Amino acid sequence: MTEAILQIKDLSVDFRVEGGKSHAVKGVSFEINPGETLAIVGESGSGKSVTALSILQLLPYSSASHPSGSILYRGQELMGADEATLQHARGNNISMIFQEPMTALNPLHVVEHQIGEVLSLHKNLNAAQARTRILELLLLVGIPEPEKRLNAYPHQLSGGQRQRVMIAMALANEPEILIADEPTTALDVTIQAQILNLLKELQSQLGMALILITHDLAVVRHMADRVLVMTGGEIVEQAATRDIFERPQHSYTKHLLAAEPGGKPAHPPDDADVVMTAEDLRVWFPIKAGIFRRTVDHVRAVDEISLEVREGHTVGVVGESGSGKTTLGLALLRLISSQGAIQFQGQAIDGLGGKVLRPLRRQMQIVFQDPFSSLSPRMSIAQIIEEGLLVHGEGGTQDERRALIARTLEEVGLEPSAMDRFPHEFSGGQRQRVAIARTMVLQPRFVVLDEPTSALDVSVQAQIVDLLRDLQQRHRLAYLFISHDLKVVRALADEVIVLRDGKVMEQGKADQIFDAPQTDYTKALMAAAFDLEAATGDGGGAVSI
Amino acid sequence: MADTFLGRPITPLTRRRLRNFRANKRGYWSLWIFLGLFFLALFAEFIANDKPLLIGFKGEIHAPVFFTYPETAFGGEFETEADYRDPFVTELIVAAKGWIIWPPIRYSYRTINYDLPVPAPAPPSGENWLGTDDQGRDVVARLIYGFRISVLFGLVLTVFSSIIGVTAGAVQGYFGGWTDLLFQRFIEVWSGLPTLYLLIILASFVEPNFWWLLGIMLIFSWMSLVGVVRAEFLRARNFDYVRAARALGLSDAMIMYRHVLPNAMVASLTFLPFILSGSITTLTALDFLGFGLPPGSPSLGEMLQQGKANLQAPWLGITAFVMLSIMLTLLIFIFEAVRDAFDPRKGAAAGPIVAEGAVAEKTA
Amino acid sequence: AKPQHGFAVLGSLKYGPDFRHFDYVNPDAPKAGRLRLWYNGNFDSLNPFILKGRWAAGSNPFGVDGRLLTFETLMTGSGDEEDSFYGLIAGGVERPDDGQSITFTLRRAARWHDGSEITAHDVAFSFDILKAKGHPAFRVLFRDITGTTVLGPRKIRFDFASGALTRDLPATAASMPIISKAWYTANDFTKTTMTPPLGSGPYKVDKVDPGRSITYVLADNYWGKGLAVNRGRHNFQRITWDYYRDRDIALQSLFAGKIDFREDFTSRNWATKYDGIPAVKDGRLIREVLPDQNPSGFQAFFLNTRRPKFADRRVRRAIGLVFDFEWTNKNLFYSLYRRTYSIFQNSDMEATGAPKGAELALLEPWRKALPGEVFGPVYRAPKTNGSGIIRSELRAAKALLKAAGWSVKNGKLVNGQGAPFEIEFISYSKLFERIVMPYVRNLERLGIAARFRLVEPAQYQRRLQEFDFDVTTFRNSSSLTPGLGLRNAWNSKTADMTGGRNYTGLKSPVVDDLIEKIIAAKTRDELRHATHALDRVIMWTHNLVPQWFKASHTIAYWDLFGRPAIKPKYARGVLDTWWWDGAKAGKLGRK
Amino acid sequence: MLAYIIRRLLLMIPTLFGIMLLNFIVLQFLPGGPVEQVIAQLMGTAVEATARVSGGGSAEVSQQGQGAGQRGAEAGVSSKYRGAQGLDPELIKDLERQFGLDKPAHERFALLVWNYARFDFGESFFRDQSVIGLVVDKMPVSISLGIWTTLLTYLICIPLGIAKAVRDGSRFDIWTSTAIIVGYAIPGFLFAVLLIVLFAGGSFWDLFPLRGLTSEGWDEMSWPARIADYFWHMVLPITAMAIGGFATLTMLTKNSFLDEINKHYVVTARAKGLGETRVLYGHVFRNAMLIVVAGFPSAFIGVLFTGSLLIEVIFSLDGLGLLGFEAALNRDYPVVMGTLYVFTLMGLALNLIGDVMYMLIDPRIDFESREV
Ligand SMILES: Nc1ncnc2c1ncn2[C@@H]1O[C@H](COP(=O)(O)OP(=O)(O)OP(=O)(O)O)[C@@H](O)[C@H]1O
Ligand SMILES: Nc1ncnc2c1ncn2[C@@H]1O[C@H](COP(=O)(O)OP(=O)(O)OP(=O)(O)O)[C@@H](O)[C@H]1O
Ligand SMILES: [Mg+2]
Ligand SMILES: [Mg+2]
Repeated sequence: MTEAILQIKDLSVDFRVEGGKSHAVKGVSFEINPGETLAIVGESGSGKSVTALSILQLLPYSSASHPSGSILYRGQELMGADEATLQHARGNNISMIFQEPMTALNPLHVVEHQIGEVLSLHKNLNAAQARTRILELLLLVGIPEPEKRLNAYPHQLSGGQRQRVMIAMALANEPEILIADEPTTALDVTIQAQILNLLKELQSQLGMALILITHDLAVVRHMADRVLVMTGGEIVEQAATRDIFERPQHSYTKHLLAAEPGGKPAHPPDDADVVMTAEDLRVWFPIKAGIFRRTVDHVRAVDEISLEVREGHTVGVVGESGSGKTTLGLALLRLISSQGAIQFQGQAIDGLGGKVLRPLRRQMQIVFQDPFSSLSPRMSIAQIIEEGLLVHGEGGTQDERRALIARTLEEVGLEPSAMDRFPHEFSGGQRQRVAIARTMVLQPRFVVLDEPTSALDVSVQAQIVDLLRDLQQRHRLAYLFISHDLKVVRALADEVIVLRDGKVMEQGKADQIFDAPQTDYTKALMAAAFDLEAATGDGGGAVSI
Repeated sequence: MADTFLGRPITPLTRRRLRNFRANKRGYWSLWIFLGLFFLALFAEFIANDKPLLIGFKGEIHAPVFFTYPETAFGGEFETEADYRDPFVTELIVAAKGWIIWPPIRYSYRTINYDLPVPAPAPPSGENWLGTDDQGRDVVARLIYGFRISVLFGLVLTVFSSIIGVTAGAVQGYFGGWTDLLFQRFIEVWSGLPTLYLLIILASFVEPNFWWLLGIMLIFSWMSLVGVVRAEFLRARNFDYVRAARALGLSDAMIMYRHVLPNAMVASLTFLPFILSGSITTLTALDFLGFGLPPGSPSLGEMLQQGKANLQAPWLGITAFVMLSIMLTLLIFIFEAVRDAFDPRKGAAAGPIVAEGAVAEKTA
Repeated sequence: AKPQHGFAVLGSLKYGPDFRHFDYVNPDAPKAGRLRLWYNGNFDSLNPFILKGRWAAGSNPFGVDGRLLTFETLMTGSGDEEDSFYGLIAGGVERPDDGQSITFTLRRAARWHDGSEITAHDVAFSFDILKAKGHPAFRVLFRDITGTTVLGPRKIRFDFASGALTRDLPATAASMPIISKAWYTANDFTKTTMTPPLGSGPYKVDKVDPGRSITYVLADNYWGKGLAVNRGRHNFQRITWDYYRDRDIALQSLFAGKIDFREDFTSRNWATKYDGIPAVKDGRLIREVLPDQNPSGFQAFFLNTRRPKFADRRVRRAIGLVFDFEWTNKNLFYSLYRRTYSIFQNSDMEATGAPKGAELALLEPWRKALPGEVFGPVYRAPKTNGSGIIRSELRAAKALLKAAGWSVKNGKLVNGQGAPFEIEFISYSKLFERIVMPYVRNLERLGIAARFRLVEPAQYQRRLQEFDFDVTTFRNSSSLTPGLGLRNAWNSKTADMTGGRNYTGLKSPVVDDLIEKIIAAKTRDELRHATHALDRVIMWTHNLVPQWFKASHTIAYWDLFGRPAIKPKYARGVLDTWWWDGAKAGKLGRK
Repeated sequence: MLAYIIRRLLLMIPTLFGIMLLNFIVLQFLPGGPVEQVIAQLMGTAVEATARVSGGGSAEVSQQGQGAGQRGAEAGVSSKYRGAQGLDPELIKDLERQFGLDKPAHERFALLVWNYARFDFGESFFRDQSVIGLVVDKMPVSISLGIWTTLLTYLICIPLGIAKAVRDGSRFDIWTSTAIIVGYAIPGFLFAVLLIVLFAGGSFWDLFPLRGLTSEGWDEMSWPARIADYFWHMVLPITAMAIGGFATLTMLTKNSFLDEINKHYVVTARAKGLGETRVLYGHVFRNAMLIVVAGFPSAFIGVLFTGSLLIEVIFSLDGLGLLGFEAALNRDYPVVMGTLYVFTLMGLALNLIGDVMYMLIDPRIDFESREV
């Protein structure tokens, strides 16, 4: 066994929070060798991201502290190291893919700049060299026509695209250690497969050590040499991958492996009332150029899509990253301007002004793909959840409301005691659940769920799926369920729409689409989803659709 | 837990903010000092006055601060209000075995010290602690009253102009489009109004007083915040949480107030103390042009102006300047604390944020 | 009448036809050096004769004592006589007995700076164009001069309007600046310019920096060098005026040695600002008080008697009583001023003692219409003990007010109808606030609701013009030979006339009569008797609360200069008669 | 965006018109006009417009009635005035005609608009110069003061603000806060006088000139000497002007940095291995600069046109601030309207530039309304 490239010993992290300290990480120790892949799995909020951030000393040290620990990179202590040492290591020797790519990118820098910066910093590439490398990287992470994206700002990219920019950035300097914190959450399976392949390739070529934080056990099984299981800030189990999957020791590990978003959609009557319809919906984003930023072309994010959602039904929306899923959801709820008729509960809502629309809003809700940026940073979780109630005059007295909030938080698996904390004090998965709680507490009729479970570990995922289904059955909710996780879609959706480049590729009953996909595109998607091995094996060409 | 504050229940969040505020020691103490000063100034009449607090005369108690007594009430000859500083009057009282309780400073803002050792402005002395101004009036007394009037003026002006300004900027930035376009033009036209001429016209009708000046200044001062607030709103309205709030069904006003505003307050919070102290010095500028408070009124501005006119009497300029600096320093520290209070990232923590502070207790 | 070398408006000339130089000059003063002065404000024109533009220092066309350095006048005054004029461009002057015209004979030698002759046509041209297109002030000045007649290339007559009061017109004509017809034919008279116009005076413009500085240099070909009136004058090779916007800063520039000379007009500056300046301490910068024998002018609080509350003389007197000048002078003015008590203060025209002789004769016919005091001892402003406590004055004032029907109710002074007594002092100058405020306090002790109101200059002007004020501070300057100006200031007719300066609204036939007597006076004695009488009558009206004066020039200068033994009585004489002392300058390190 | 700019440019016309109209109306209500000014001059009651601001040294023995139009009598010899015979009404009529005030207001306004439409701004009432000429004349001073002051403040404030944000709450933060606050609280004019007394007067050090933009012999100097001379003259006025400007901008920079410095993308930037400076200037800067930029147009306009009045007076500089102020008090209407027009136009242009800057700084910003 080679010398460990990174050794973490007895790492602890405390956060100062309301009324004391919270121990986010408690005495974690592990090490990783060159070329090795170490997967960290564990419960949402168990301290995975915090551990990862500690390695590069990137925690918010105004409230975070390390009561104990040591981080040795090639024998060099990083814990408390000076700026110069850290800067040298960061982005060059050790780089990191952040869990939430949406907020991790500088909103005012274009893609080229974001990636180019690492190159010019550590590799001293000039502009032209850097550009070639950037294009190469973008292609590697599966962004088609990368030239067109060089000048895009983060807000012009879809969630998956942003995540891929993030990955490209992290890989740019071919680091010795890559810390990938949920690197593929926003990616559809085909792209995910491509990325994982890429990582593997790099590993074999460069001997890169990979710390992979993920909740996707299939990925773990496929990628990892060793697995670390965390819960409650502690490592409860640490073993080779095969051992973990075959002989889990710790009860939590067992629980995790057993969890599986199961169940089947309830198959509500097909003639239920139509809640939401859209006809020939169209959202085109202008592409601007020149100093006067004139519109030269359009991105057809949603192009003439028609759909219908019935009471108690779930329509799953799948499709590769950037295919217009999020845009479709936003357009349906009239959160971005669109063309085409939209009807909600029989009432035409396209062209309606804010005032008329407002009372309807309670009935139609959305869980945003990126929970972090959709939560007001200066409001506490309680305030955020309470707000909808307040606006629509529900929930009774203040105390009753707080009780309701507490209940809802529990339902999504969060500690009610955390309700007075701010969004940034949570883990990615916790924030996602806050977003779900905010929506569900209103008990709407129609909900767009945009990747609601992407950041959740399997057990919590299962919990949430159960919750959603339960709510649906009790209140006859209608869902538009956007996800690239076809397992979850399968577990929930009655109907499925397959999107590509803003157009509907296929649309129909879920069973039908899952069991007998018509188009190659769909077929490839299905194949990749349910058989990761197949997708990543030799089928690399097949995925770069 | 004492979960009420001023009779209203406080949420844990408010408590957290209060604690954040308190954690900023400078701001916290500044607030207390400022409030203390202001409170004292509110009772200026009991601190610095040329009328005694109480007089016992022929078995009766007189309170000249509250009531006016003619000199004849004490056996004098004039029916006009007694000049208690006149030895004649005090002798009358003493002769009748009466007693007098004076406030600590026996000068009001317009009391002239007739008995100056040197021509006015007279330097600090045991009698006039900070000297007198060029009309022989006690600087300490004028400082106290001036502080009161200036701060009141500043506070009222700041509160109203910020409310108007922030609202206007918010509406423009949030709605954009023609609302913005037209409102902006309106502001441009409005700011083109000739302040000086309006003041001149006003002065030809009425004698400018506190309220008139306040009104006139308000007409213009609200515009100072509009630009920055508008910019902040133009940006913040694009954020996802605004969209999320809209999805919740919040009205525009609510979104602006609850979601955008708290995140677009940087400029406002920064500028507030400056607007406040600016409105105080505005009075100076007006004084220069002769449209200030009626002659004789105590204001810090007037004192500054005297400071300039009397360079040979540095105690005037220095006093005003020190007062202004202290006030501004207090205000800025207070507002820094307010900023901290609303900063979600300032948890219970205080101290540097930078990475260089990222040192942990190492347990090797 | 045969041509004379000069004339006096009243009385006779001090200097005979053959005088060699004025008494107050040093005929042998060296011509050297550079005098640096300062000026407040700004300038943008070297054409001082029109309304547009602001003229530069050294070219004030209305000064009669050599302020216009580059242009000559027909005649020039002397600094030690009240109103005598001696030939400059004009070598001779004839005044007919009827006084309806004046004829000047120009000197043969008189030349423009370009060497061409100054002719009668230039004079005629000057008059015509100044009156027609010049600054409106010329129009006012020349109103009663109907025109000129050129009698020869060097002879010209000015004709006066019949029926006009002509006593002062010869002086007006004699001190009119003469400008070149040729130059102004080539150049537009009505335009401002930065090119120095062709002049004829002792100095030429050397350098201008618009708005910032102007330098004059002695004209080496100046034709009038040898004239008796010019001997020993114009001794500085160069004179520079630097412009400062701020008076305090100008003072600093004196300290810094960037200007050489300054007259101070503020007691506070004079008393305090020079202390501790190194140059003052070691005597390089000299402070000096020069006597000033000019009438000091009359500065007072003018009570507007058009206002009913001021109609009663007792009320006015009461108000005058409580102005505590002594305290004010001591505590605000560093005791630098003296109390004014005469409208002809600081001249022999002020009344003294009790009226007698010719003076009494003038007053006698009006005995009934006049208060008794006029015939008693002369008016003197009330005097306090200076302690600031004025019980006795207040007591007296209270009695006067009571007699006039005002009494105190609830601490306020009210009349029979219960209307309160209010007084508003208006001023455009912040400076007066400190002077008036203590006065206001004294008035308040009487129960009068007094206040000081600062207004913007234009509005002040407006209100003054419309006589819309209670009390204001105003200053009437008085000349050595008072005349028409008095009418404007005190005559009944001007009490209601726009542009009139009879601000108190004085309407008294006695005053009108005495003013006419003054204007008509043929001799200085006659003039004096009438002014004495007028002084009494006006002062005893109590329409005015006299303020203060200072019969001196408070000057500060760097020790650079030599000067004649005698100072001209009626002038400061610095610019004119001092000279650059090379030795002293050398000591200060100045070239 | 082009459409937006065009819209904005077109809207300038009615805006300008509105401003002109408003001001014109206000002028009609103004007590005392140019005619009164001339009369005051003739009567000798005129006062220099800046008398109020130009120092406490004005005289207790008032100078009114001293002689026609003799202003600033301190400089020289007293004069004896022989006019003072009252005014004839004809003269007043004449003056009104001369100033064009004999026509009814609406006609005058129409004429004004017509002239302005042809870029003819007329001539000053009291100075024989076109309004444009006057403005151009005063430009060097104003531009000098404006540019250098702005430059100085921005160059100092932004790094300082950033440093303070980074060290929030440290001793450095407190001391610099105190220092800039003290600077802010010192009234500029007082500070200016103090500077002069200390560094340009005869009492202490005589290091700097106390008035003007250039020395007397500037014309004869070589270029390097000229430039040196110019800056030598600028030192004191710029110091006096800038001192008060540090506080707001520094605090603004600090606070907006504090707001950004904890955002997620900053962590990303650090993770890239960027040095602290590059993180701050390369990443946070642009995100935090929006409001600093937003305040720029008004700050610049302020410094350029009005902020410098007292400084101009104290240092005897002839700038736009003084021009506007004097014109206003002297009722020189063409100059009042003309300068207003020019200033307004510049203001409008700067506002537009500012707005365009927003879009360049933050591409998410647009000015359209949000219909959804
Ligand atoms: N800034 C903070 N202040 C306080 N608590 C924090 C902060 N950041 C994270 N935490 C807490 O630390 C714990 C660990 O968070 P971490 O982000 O490491 O979770 P995670 O394992 O990455 O979860 P997920 O899978 O949901 O991303 C969580 O309970 C979270 O609430
Ligand atoms: N504001 C915008 N301006 C320009 N293009 C945009 C904008 N928003 C989205 N797009 C583009 O529209 C397309 C669809 O984006 P959308 O966010 O709907 O994708 P998605 O299907 O949700 O993808 P993902 O699974 O990665 O989240 C993408 O190509 C994206 O680049
Ligand atoms: Mg995480
Ligand atoms: Mg999406």
